[in-house]
Amino acid sequence: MEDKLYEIIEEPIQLHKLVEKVQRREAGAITTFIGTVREWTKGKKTVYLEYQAYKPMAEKMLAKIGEEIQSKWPNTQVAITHRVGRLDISDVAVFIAVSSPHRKAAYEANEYAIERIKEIVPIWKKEHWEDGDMWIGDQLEKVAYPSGKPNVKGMNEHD
Amino acid sequence: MEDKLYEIIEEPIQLHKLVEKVQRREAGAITTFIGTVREWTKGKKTVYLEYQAYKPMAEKMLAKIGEEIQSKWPNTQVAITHRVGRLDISDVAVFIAVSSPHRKAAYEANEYAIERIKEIVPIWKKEHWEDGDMWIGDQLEKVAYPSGKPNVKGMNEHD
Amino acid sequence: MIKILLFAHLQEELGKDKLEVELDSISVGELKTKLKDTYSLTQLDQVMVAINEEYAINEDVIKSGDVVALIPPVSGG
Amino acid sequence: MIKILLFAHLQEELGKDKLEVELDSISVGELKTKLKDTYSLTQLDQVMVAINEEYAINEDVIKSGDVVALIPPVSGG
Repeated sequence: MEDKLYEIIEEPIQLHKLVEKVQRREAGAITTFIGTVREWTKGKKTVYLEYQAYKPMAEKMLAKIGEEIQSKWPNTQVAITHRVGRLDISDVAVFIAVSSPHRKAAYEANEYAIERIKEIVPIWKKEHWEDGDMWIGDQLEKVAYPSGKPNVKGMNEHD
Repeated sequence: MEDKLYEIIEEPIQLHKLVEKVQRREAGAITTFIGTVREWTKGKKTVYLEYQAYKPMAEKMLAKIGEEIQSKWPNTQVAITHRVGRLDISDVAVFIAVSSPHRKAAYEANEYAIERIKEIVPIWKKEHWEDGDMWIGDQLEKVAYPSGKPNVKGMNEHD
Repeated sequence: MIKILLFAHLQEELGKDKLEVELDSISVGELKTKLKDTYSLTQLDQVMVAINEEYAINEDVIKSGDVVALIPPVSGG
Repeated sequence: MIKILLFAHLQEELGKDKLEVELDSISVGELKTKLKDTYSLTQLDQVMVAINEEYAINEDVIKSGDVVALIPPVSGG
């Protein structure tokens, strides 16, 4: 395997290269999710974002998400790249590609991937506003993990 | 508007160009669907496909799907390109891109688009197998439209 | 004169991609019957009709100058 | 010796990206208490701990040579 399917990188993400990683003769459907830096969140204007990752563990967790997907949706292929460092408005932060013989699995598996990334992959986002900055964590949006650790066994519910 | 958001073309589809058509500062999520030519369908090996379109009406119907999406999922942007002519295995036949401030709408709207394309857009596929060929129509897979015409008012159920 | 566009298997069955019929006006349903009788087209029951690029129902009326398309069940995507 | 990696706001609070503590073995729960007392880190209750790049629970034991990471609630994607 020449390409890494699960990567944390600092350079801009090449969309068509990621699609090529999952393209296969048996695939009839490829879904992609492109997470871009949005200018406005909850009424506050973002100037830029900064992403930090615990890189080796983050790549390992992305690969784990890929394995979860392949066991839930057989015959899928997954590739995920997350960018770190400084990102400006409209820059691509995360790119997920899933190929499958049929489209339903490709949509479901793709959405599962982004939900799981937000749960278990050690990557952090710092919002930079015009009047300050802050590291964002789920503690600001959701309750703490009820079990005392992220659900690393595989998610059962989507929000 | 310099680019056409809804297009029937004969040349290979440029993925990143389509993504650029929907990229916006208020978008946090872009989903894409890439429909590729699959080698095996129901146990038969496809050698290549041929797509034919009633081009002006097909582009009009793609635009209609975009309007339906924008009314169902506000603040989305949609671009769809369908390729016609001879397509080989793994070639991209259809590419759908949807951007939205939040990801849930981007996934749902994207899936809606492909379902609707298969219902109302005048495009036909001819399968070429090693031992013959056939124009494919929904009559081979589904019942005829119960109302005597495709549901052009907007789909209510996904399959 | 009404121009009738043909696609997919209809185009191959008739060996051409359009027909022209000399008529002032005809309903969609009547046109389908006429085409079945004249050209012995098969599977016309599942074929939709578009008038000037919009889907039409059997009761809609086609007038001279309109462009009609016979739309077999679609299979794009 | 146990190496402890820090990220995000923890890294900024302490002004460094790692700590080294001279210990042979300690449970995850004990380590968190020790870090709270020694460095007065805030919000440590919501911080996960990974040992050698795998998530751990409070009862897991860290041994000398292990690489520990303090993982605040993640916000990637």
